Amino acid sequence: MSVLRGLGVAAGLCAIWQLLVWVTAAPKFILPGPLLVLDALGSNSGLLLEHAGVTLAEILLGLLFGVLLGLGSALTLIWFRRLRPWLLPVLVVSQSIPVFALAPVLMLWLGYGMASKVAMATLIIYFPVTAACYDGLRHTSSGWLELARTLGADRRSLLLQIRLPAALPALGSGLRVAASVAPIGAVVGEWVGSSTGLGYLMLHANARMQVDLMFAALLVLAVMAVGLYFLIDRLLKRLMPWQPETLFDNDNDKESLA
Amino acid sequence: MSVLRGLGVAAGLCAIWQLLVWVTAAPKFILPGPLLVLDALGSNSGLLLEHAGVTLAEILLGLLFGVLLGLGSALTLIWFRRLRPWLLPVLVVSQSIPVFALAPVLMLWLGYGMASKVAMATLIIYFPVTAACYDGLRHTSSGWLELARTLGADRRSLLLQIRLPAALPALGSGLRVAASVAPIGAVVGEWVGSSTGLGYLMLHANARMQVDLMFAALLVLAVMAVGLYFLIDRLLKRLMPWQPETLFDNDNDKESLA
Amino acid sequence: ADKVTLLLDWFINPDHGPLIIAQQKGYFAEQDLEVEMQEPADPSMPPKLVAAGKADMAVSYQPQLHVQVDQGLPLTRVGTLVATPLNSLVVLESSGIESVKDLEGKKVGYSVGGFEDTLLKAMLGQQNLTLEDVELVNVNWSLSPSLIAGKVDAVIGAFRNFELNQLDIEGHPARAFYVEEQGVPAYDELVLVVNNAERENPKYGRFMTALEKATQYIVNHPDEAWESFKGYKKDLDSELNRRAWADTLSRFALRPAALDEARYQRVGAFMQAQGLTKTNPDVASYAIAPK
Amino acid sequence: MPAVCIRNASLAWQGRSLFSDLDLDLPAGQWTCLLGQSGVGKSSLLRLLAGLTEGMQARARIETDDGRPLTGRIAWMAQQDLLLPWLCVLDNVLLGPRLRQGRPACEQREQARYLLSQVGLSGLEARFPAALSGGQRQRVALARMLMEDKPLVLMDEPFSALDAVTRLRLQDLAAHLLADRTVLLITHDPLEALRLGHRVLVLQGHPARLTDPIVPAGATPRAVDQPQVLALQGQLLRQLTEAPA
Amino acid sequence: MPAVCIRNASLAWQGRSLFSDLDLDLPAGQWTCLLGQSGVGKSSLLRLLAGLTEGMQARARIETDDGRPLTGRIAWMAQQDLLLPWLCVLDNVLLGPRLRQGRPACEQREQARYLLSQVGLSGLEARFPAALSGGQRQRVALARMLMEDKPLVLMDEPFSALDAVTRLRLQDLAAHLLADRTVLLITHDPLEALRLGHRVLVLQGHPARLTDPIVPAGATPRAVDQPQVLALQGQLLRQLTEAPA
Ligand SMILES: Nc1ncnc2c1ncn2[C@@H]1O[C@H](COP(=O)(O)OP(=O)(O)OP(=O)(O)O)[C@@H](O)[C@H]1O
Ligand SMILES: Nc1ncnc2c1ncn2[C@@H]1O[C@H](COP(=O)(O)OP(=O)(O)OP(=O)(O)O)[C@@H](O)[C@H]1O
Ligand SMILES: [Mg+2]
Ligand SMILES: [Mg+2]
Repeated sequence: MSVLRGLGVAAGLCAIWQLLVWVTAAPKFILPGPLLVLDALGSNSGLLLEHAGVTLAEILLGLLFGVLLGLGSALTLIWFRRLRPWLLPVLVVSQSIPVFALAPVLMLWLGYGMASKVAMATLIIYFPVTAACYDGLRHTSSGWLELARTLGADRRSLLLQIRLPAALPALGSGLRVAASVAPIGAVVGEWVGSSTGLGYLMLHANARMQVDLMFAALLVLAVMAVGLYFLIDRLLKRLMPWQPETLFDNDNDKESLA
Repeated sequence: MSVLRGLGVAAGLCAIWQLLVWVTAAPKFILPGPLLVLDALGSNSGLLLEHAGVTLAEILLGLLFGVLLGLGSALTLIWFRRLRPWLLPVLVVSQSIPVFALAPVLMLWLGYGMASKVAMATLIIYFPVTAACYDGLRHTSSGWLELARTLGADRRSLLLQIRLPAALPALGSGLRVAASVAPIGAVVGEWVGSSTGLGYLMLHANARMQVDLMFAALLVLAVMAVGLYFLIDRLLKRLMPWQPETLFDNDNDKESLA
Repeated sequence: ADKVTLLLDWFINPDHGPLIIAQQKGYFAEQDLEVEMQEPADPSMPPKLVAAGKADMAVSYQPQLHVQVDQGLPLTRVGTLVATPLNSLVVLESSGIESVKDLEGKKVGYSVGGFEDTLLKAMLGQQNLTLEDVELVNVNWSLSPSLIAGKVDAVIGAFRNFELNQLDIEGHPARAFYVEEQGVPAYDELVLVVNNAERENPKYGRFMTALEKATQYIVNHPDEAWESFKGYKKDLDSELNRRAWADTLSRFALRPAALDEARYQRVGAFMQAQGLTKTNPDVASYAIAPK
Repeated sequence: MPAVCIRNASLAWQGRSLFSDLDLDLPAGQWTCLLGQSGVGKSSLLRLLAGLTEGMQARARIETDDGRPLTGRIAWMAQQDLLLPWLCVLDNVLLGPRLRQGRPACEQREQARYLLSQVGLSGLEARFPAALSGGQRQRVALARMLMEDKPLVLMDEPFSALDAVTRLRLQDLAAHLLADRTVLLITHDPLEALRLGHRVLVLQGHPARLTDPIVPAGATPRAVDQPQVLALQGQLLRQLTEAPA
Repeated sequence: MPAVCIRNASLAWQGRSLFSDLDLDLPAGQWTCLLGQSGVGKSSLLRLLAGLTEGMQARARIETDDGRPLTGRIAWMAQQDLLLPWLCVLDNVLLGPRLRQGRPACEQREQARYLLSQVGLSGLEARFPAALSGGQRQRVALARMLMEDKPLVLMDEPFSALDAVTRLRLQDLAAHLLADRTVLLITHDPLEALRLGHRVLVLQGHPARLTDPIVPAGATPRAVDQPQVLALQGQLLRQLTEAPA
């Protein structure tokens, strides 16, 4: 996606936002207009940057651990078929517990520092990644697996060279969802307890009715999330040269049949 | 999955839980043991049931709307290729805003009733569903599409009879993730503002240090989420008879190659 | 120096004045204390963490302390920060609600602290009303906005030194009904609690000494104290905090360590009568005046 | 049944040209068989005719003697079977009616069953494609194409996965059912081409060109042991080997 | 090279039995060609030999004359090409070395390039499979199998998508490269079987049985216009048509 189009979209979104403010006549302590927020962004840029750094670190670490853990779990499920009927329900149950209900427990164990937020982000992306990886890895065409077996592939190369590439599109979907929920984990973690980070800043600003600052923080968070998303999209495109179509690839888009 | 195995898993989880309590020596006001929680569950069953009903309704409605909206958006993206480069970034941006940061705003617009929680649940599952649907619909094998075109398929039947069935596995993944995050949306909505629901109950119990009751509510929520998940799994299995493997199907599992 | 990790109840605000001043002016250091403050966003967490031994001291609320002790948390009050209730029932001046009686049939928003519905019940009881006569809505973090937006007619759980000013700044002057004037026994809004096992630790006595000195400084030099307070952290200097500071000055406990056992017993009895606690134990079991 | 003329066809994949200025005539109601080396561009030419030019750079003037465009008048059987894994064999055969009208009519179901029995798959109607052998899949695809009642029929190696006996039977079946259609059939089997084709062409070279048609005499399907067929087979094989690898 | 005996083989898919008590001998260093009606169970038999019995109910005693098990000594070319879409043509050919040792050695790359040139795909090494024609895909799969240096070779219709000329060339290539191997080749082309096979068998009937082997004389690959081959072709065709459809 070209920079120009990005700017166009951003401008369009701001316009819609402003329109929303006008139409709903929302008071500024509920929904401040984009100008107000941009103003707050400018005058608090140092503060925002500082907190954004912390949150970004939490998100990235959470993503890293979440993806590693998720991939690991998916592999465990794939490899140890016997464990599957026992592990899967555990997974589903663990997912169905709202992570942030456990936040206090996490705080207790990991303290108020960064660790607990990273843990939150990790936990929140763990399930989507696991589910996507597992689904992707499971549906490898059995013909390829059979072929690989006759070619003398061991488990490792079967995984690395057949299952993983075959699952890449599914993993990609999972990763994209993960990238878009990881910020939620970090921010919720910060809400429950911290003295830095954008989540903290938002809550703080909200409590003081500095809604413009809160939305400025939200904006920074959104920008970070979008950046992350596009980065991952790029990465996936690199990894899948045989499948030219990624989310934002329209120039050599193969299908116009629909 | 047999009922027996379900019970086994539940018992195992309780054992792990109890073990965790013992090992970490967590005091009961932070992590109560399973017996305490079951006790609270028993003595507050009426209360829990009442609130659970409200939350369940919110979750189901949220799921319904979220899936419809997500599917609709994915279809729009598939059909109107011209809109894609503009709509996709908007989608990603919209997702990157933590929904519950908007929760207070939603509450103020939609009131403290059920509508705002349904909106939360809807919003929170909107993106995973859209992304999964879009990815699934987009990757239909072009051979099938070409064939269908020569057979004189119109857009509608192309969608309903080729793209949708081909995308079902991907849709299924999306739906499963949706089912597991929808409760989060509803509960956060209830936290931010409500007078009924399990989230409300949890908040209350937490404030009163009735941690056992809070965990009992959590338990009910988890049971609901697991139930939902399995229901959807069943449904998907019904919808995909040609692909016998769903998440919990192990009896006639086709692959043991890995 | 003895380390004290202190968990506040909420973000730093003028309620924490003496703590900040003691830190800023070096009174803690004078007492050979090294105090580290953390700001959580969930007020129910700090007492739990102290009870679990994960922090030394927490800022909590007296009514909550009764509940916590009743639930078996090993906590002891060792000092008071704000010696009067701050909690109040707030309505907009434009609402036409002149007395608690007018609440009948109205919507009341509250932020779940665990205690607000009880306060309201007591206040309504004075007017021969019950909780059935109003509609309670949890609005959590949006007390002022929900009031301004007209989603509720009144809020309980608003702090008189804070929300009143906030609403005024937003151009919606409001009126407060003070809980202690409406049938609720007076209590200490903010208390300092430590783990039972640590209650005899002499460092808490020194802590209160530093706090007392800080309070005296604030009362004697309110403007210099404000300057010092707002210098503690970047974003403290706001119109709201300035106004809240002025309204909080008179509410700090002048003798932080002092314990009015009879008053605690009274509040305990009230809590028990309201069904929030099962027993009303001996005050000495959960509150001391440190030496 | 229309006669179809392709004039000035040129075709390239990702800038690699396969042929340009190619002319091809499909006489009305006749079978034209196309042979040619693997990779020379036969399937691509068929796609061009079927209007499936996605991803390729293709240009051609396609004319019919009745003046109407070809859209909607083509039945295409691809080189891959393209069976839908979520439909049973019967529903795969009924794919055309399903796509066009949702629910196939009763007589269409009858027709599908009949075609399945003709291709030797009676009793397999309810199976999913995953449980079929390679030749069985191809026969389902053939039946699906035969379900379509279109004037122009394009077939890409329709019998390649079948044993000799079944192949002969299905050639007869196709020749019978598509007797009056304008057919373009790609095959690698010279005998098959000579048995079924009114005209047999070879696509060869780079850029690819069409040879002059071989026109066997007599009604199709011909017996393969006719002396004429055997003689023409020699000629055809010579044509096929002529082109440089 | 081992001789392989299959004794008492029985095989069923989802309870539908294909054959039972089937015996098959693969003499050491010889090519055995297998024909039979579509759907009779040829590919399934090959899978049984390759140890790919997932999903089927299969039982058999498989013996080798050197007494060692077959595991790891089989090269299998399936009926579908099974190319990996994410690997370029060269890497697909190198799949075996890649899977076993991660990075193919230099001489293996050379060998792969050589094989690709032998199957007529020079210059296409860097393409992805999606950009290949059907016959080109099959040739890549063939090259991949030829990369494997295994004593027992199982091929399932390896030349079915190739034109007559290329087919002959690749038959020669395979006969040359796999001259001393124990080979089982499935084909639908009687001439191909007679050209390449030391023994030609037909699998037919229900439950399926193997006919007595036809044993053409002379070294392979034979010329197809030998009178012996033509005579045997008649015999073979008779065997093929004998079985009831
Ligand atoms: N995965 C499967 N599940 C169920 N049945 C199967 C499966 N694969 C094959 N069959 C059945 O087993 C029988 C033999 O199949 P097989 O593929 O071995 O046939 P074949 O002799 O190779 O035929 P062709 O010449 O068409 O390739 C067929 O009737 C087929 O329907
Ligand atoms: N999708 C594609 N992208 C790029 N090149 C392609 C694509 N499809 C085919 N080609 C190339 O175009 C040429 C012609 O392909 P085509 O499929 O038409 O051959 P064919 O004559 O049908 O061969 P075969 O007999 O092997 O099926 C081949 O060289 C092939 O590599
Ligand atoms: Mg082709
Ligand atoms: Mg086969």
